[in-house]
Amino acid sequence: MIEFLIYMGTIAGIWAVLAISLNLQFGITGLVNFGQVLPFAIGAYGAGIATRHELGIPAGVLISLIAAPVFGALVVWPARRMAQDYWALITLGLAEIFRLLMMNVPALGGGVYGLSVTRMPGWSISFSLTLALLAVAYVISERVIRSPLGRMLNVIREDEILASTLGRDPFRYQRSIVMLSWVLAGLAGNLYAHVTGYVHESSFMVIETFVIWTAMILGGAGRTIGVIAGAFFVQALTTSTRFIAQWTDLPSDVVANLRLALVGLVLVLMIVYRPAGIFAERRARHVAED
Amino acid sequence: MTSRHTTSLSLTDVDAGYGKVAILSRLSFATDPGGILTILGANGSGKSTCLKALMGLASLTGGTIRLGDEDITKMPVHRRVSLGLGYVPQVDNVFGDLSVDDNLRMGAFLHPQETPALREQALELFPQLKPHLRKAARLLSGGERRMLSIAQTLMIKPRILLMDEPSSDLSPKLVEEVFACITDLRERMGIPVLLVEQNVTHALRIADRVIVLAEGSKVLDRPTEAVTLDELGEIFLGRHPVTAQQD
Amino acid sequence: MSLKIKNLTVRFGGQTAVDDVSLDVPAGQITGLVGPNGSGKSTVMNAATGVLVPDRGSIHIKDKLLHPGRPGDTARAGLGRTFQIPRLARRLTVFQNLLAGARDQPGEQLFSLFFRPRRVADAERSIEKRAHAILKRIGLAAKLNTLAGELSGGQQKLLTMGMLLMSDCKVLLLDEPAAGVNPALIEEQILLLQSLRDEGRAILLVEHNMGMISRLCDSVCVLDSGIKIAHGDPETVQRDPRVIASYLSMQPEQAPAKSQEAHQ
Amino acid sequence: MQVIVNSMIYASQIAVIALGVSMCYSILRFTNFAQIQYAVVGGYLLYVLSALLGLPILPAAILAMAGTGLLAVAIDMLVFAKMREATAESKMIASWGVALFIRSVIAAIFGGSALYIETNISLLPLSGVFITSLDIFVVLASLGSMVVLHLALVRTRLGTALRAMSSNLGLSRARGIPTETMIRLMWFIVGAFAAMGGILVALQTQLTPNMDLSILLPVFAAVAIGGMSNIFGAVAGAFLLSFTQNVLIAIDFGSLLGGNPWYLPAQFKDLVAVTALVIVLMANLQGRLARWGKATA
Amino acid sequence: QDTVDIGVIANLTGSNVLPSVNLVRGAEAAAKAINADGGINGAQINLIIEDSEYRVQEALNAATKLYDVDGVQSAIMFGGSNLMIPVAEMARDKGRVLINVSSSSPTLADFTGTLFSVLPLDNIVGKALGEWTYDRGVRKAAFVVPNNAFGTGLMEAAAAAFTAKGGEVATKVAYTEGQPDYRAEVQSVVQTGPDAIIVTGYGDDSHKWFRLARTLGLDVPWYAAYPSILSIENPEWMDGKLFGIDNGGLNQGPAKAAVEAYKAEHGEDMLAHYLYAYDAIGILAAAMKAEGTDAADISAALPGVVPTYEALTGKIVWDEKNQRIDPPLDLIEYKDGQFMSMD
Ligand SMILES: Nc1ncnc2c1ncn2[C@@H]1O[C@H](COP(=O)(O)OP(=O)(O)OP(=O)(O)O)[C@@H](O)[C@H]1O
Ligand SMILES: Nc1ncnc2c1ncn2[C@@H]1O[C@H](COP(=O)(O)OP(=O)(O)OP(=O)(O)O)[C@@H](O)[C@H]1O
Ligand SMILES: CC(C)C[C@H](N)C(=O)O
Ligand SMILES: [Mg+2]
Ligand SMILES: [Mg+2]
Repeated sequence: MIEFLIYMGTIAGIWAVLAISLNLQFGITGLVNFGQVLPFAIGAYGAGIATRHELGIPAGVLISLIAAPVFGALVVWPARRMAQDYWALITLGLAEIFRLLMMNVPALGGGVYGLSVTRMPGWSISFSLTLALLAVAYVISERVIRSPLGRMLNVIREDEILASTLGRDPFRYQRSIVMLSWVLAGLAGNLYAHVTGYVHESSFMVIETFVIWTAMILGGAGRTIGVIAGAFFVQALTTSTRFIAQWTDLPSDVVANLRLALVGLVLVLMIVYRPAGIFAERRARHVAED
Repeated sequence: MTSRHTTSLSLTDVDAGYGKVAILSRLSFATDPGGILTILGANGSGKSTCLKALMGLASLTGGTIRLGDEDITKMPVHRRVSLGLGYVPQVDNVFGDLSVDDNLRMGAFLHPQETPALREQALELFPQLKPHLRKAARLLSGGERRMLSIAQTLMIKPRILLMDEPSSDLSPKLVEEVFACITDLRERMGIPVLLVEQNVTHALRIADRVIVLAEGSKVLDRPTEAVTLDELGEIFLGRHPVTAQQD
Repeated sequence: MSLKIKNLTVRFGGQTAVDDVSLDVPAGQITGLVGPNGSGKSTVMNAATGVLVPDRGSIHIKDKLLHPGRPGDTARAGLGRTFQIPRLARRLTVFQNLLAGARDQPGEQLFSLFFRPRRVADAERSIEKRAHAILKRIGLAAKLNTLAGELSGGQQKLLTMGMLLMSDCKVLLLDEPAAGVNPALIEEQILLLQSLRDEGRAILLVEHNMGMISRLCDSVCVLDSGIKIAHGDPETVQRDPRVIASYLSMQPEQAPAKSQEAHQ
Repeated sequence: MQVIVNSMIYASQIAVIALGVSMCYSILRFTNFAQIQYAVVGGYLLYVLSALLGLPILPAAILAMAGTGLLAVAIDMLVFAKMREATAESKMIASWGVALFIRSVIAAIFGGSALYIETNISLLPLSGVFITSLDIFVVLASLGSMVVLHLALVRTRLGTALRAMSSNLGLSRARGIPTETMIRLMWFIVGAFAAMGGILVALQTQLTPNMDLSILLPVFAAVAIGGMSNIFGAVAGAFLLSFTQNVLIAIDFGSLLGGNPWYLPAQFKDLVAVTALVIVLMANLQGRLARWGKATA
Repeated sequence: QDTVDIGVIANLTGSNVLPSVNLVRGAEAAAKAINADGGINGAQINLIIEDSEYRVQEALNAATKLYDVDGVQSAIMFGGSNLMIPVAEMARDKGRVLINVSSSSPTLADFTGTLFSVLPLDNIVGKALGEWTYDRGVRKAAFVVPNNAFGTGLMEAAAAAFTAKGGEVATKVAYTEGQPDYRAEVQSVVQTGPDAIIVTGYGDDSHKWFRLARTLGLDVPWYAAYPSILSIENPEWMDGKLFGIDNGGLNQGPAKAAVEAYKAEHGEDMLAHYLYAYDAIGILAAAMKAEGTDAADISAALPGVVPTYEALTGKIVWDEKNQRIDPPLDLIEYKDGQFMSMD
């Protein structure tokens, strides 16, 4: 059981890093990214490609570390001239393009057979590494949110024209936050590949992006602690329902569907009763001067 | 001219605000039938909130609102409108994504049959809007928006008018016209007006009665004849402690 | 620093909103811009600040030509403005909005944020100090932790003014700063603008409050349907029959008086 | 020619659903994933009414549309009405949850595998072009419904009121528009339209509980290309998307370039389509399409 | 100890649900038969069934739950290679047994000792299919498969065998699974004018293919790997047009009885996955009876018990990596609404 919990913690932790990364883009800066799975996939394939060419784990990490923000800088480019709704669809599209490329060009990502990756020996190591990455992500995220940078990103989220009449170039801010958060997501992807020992395009479908979104919104967009809680909540919800499902006597496929129905129901109830998330964004407080 | 309507809008001990934030506390007053009542007060004193509460657009936590004999405290907004409450909001006062023409049509939503006639009347009052009929309202200039909003409200065929700073953003010439129109409505049809204004001199010129709000409470309520500018200045500048000066 | 607008023309579809307008906004002076509703005042301001790309004409600050359509560049060149319909970060507090108004903050750079925390903290402290001072001047001291979106209409106007003050810009463009602001605070605004002028800033003021225009402006430019119809000192302009006909209409004294005694 | 026919057919199927998504977006300002699930519900209702209860297709389809419309209204009352003030993203996630719930319930009732609705299809005797009577029906039905919806939205007072609500909800109440009733009405229309799309897809292909996931991308792509809240744009987008997909794998690039026949491998179809979508978005074509939509309206 | 837990991982939701449902039913039938027969040295088999949602992450969650929480020593799994490989990695690390009842990626041969396959990897069937199709007189064939490891692996093997004999490949279509419409793909096959189509794929998609082929007038024979997993769209149209290679023995003996019993009980045709799952549970039980119920015991016993096990899918022969080779193959034709052996 304890191993199981450690494993669940590892996965939730990785998802939490992704949610933090998404939160920096959306919750703080207002960039609607529907392709958050892209930096994750880039990171994972970084590990896969390194293993395939026998470059070693550090080289793989380096690939992810560099490739993710570079892609980020390219992907954010269209945001310069475009309403947020469109950027959302562009990121969604680019994530799909990347996945379909990996699927259909075996020379790149192993095609439909995927790539094997050196697997981490034992859950406790992957768990510790995950916690370390999560801690780094937490610190970075908090530092950004509680700084003048975070404040200006918030202004950009509210009104880009306002930000530019205040003398800022919103695009430069968006670019640097995308690059920063994609580094985090890329590292999470790399770690994930080493945890599962295998990368395959089917792990990076659009639906995974929605898992990350759900975690962020459910936990409370805008707050680091909130999105971490959201990630753990979602993971707990999807796995705990497996235990509930075991108690019934119905045919197994009906049970499996009812389990997902329950997940959907809980999700809806949570969001209806806490639309701002488990931990809603807090407003900054300053003390009055007298 | 005699007033054909004797409608009066009254608040009794109203507490209102936004969600859990309380803004107005135990506010009571009533409009005189066929009279112009102006509400003055510093920025943030609760004037707009008061109008919103009357319309059902703010949350009411206590007190009652009556229109004539009818208790409308819990009535949904659109029903109040059909009873004749016409409201010109201070901000967000047009349908930005709709064309000016569609905005006007929506003003007459409750009177589909009379839409063309009402639209003609509105455009007569504000001919400046004519060249912009096909333009999305969000592209209008500040003053043009205000005109559109007032026009829209008049198309409701209100039996009582709630106007939140109708004169701001308007040129001096248009301010005169709008105020003339307000007095005219009152004279011709006996429509009572509740007027929120920062333009104190103008407001006092047409109002029959003045109410001053401070921090959500009524601090003065008198016929216009009994109010002096100096006294108002003092209240606005906060030079003397704000005490309840009921008459 | 001064602002020069040369031969500005802006068209929206078939409508010429601004028609070949040139305007000087010299340093140390307040220049008024008035005209009927829809005459193109805000449009001049939008073109000058790069929010809008003009069809013709050029904008110069201190004789340097600005690129059209780049509000960021314009703002960095030292130009600050307010909007007629206030633009604010609605889900940020009043105080945060003010802080965001300040320019060139080291804490906005990722590098200094993580590697020069001391510098960031120092800068932040001095900005906060200025913000507190400004907060008092605009009468919002009690509202510092209120969300900007939850301010009343007039308070939002005041806050945008405050943000502009935080920016410490040399050229200020104000679009109807007094609309919706209560008389007492208008007095305060007048004093404020006077002191800004005396510091040598160039100010362009769009306002329908003629009292304010008369008291503040060194010169006034009048637009009608996008065309400049008069230019001169406030008194002359207000006596110009064309201005009276299109903009001022009857003088207050001639207005049908009801309860005249109220404002004696 | 065949390519155009194919594109038309596929486009009509997704356009009807895309229409609902864009209507929902333009009025309630959020991306409603449940919308596509309503299409699936419509398909299953048709299955129940026609295949199980033996009703003729046409009345069954009308009943299925009405039923789905009512379901959409019910879900609004249970879920979305409680979160009118919430952010668009919260509503989006809620709609995701709703979709997951409905999908799973359908699967629990009907099983996860495909169901088929039998129709009498005949190949029309046209030389060189393959087209069936069902294809003609599908194209006409979707075109017809789009025109009706468009007229209803643009030419009527209720349509304008719906647009007014999306622009400024508070003000529309203050103008006497009964907003809650109107929203219900909109959900009914939108649900019924989704059902129509689902029915067309079901007649042409098959029903599976998770078919929403596979039509999700083309539907959103169509909506995006056409401009999120422009109804005819969505239709134009659907056509453009389906045309790109079909043309690209039908062109004999090899012969064109003077070599052996060479076609783009089918597995690149999606890749190419998504790439085209992204390019279109980046080239800001959606604005142009939207205008085109207005001009032809 | 009176029960023995065995895990079953299948995608009961998501796409391709029907094969999984068959698989679960096969496993349940096997467990029931063994339990009725006295169980495993007295202990009853208890199946714990987990859903993989056809998603990698959920498959991993399911497997971790089975191995770590329920403590199963062995599990059988249905899923594409993309789901199977990470689970196989996990099983190897934990030293537990995993029986592959569906995947075909060659990588699966790398988990010797923890991963055992009860079905032949698809290169074997593919090769036989390609050769047979040529022998039946087809000279120009179009290939239509789902774009996954199973489909493309099979296609490559079949195409290589077919061209080696001198056949011409008209076109190769690897379509995305679960699309609502394959009109464009079918059209592109029509354009190349093949003599026959070499095909594989799951029921829902094949149904759409057949229907479109019929309405668009594509009138050539189909040669399928595992025809029994396809879903026939229109029996009259298909009559005499579908041939294929399937597992030996489906039409006789115990397998035939199972097929008929299944039809009687569930009112629909059985898919081969039922039989593979049945066999998977069968060999696990045999191994446990022989050596014991620990993973190590099972792993050690399996290669020994398999050669003598009476499988529904014909005799099981493993290579040194515990992958199935030399499967008995049946040549099948679809006639009068059913699949018939052609010998
Ligand atoms: N983006 C736009 N698109 C189309 N027309 C516009 C746009 N912006 C302004 N206009 C039109 O240009 C004219 C000038 O507008 P502008 O906002 O400059 O007026 P203004 O002088 O500021 O008026 P006010 O005193 O009412 O604020 C108006 O008729 C307005 O409708
Ligand atoms: N949406 C809101 N949520 C919370 N508080 C609000 C909201 N709108 C206004 N307030 C607060 O309510 C108080 C009264 O606002 P109101 O708009 O009624 O003022 P007002 O008298 O109309 O001022 P002004 O003259 O500036 O328009 C203000 O302190 C303001 O901060
Ligand atoms: C036909 C089946 C028994 C095997 C096939 N490889 C599958 O994945 O389903
Ligand atoms: Mg107000
Ligand atoms: Mg203006």
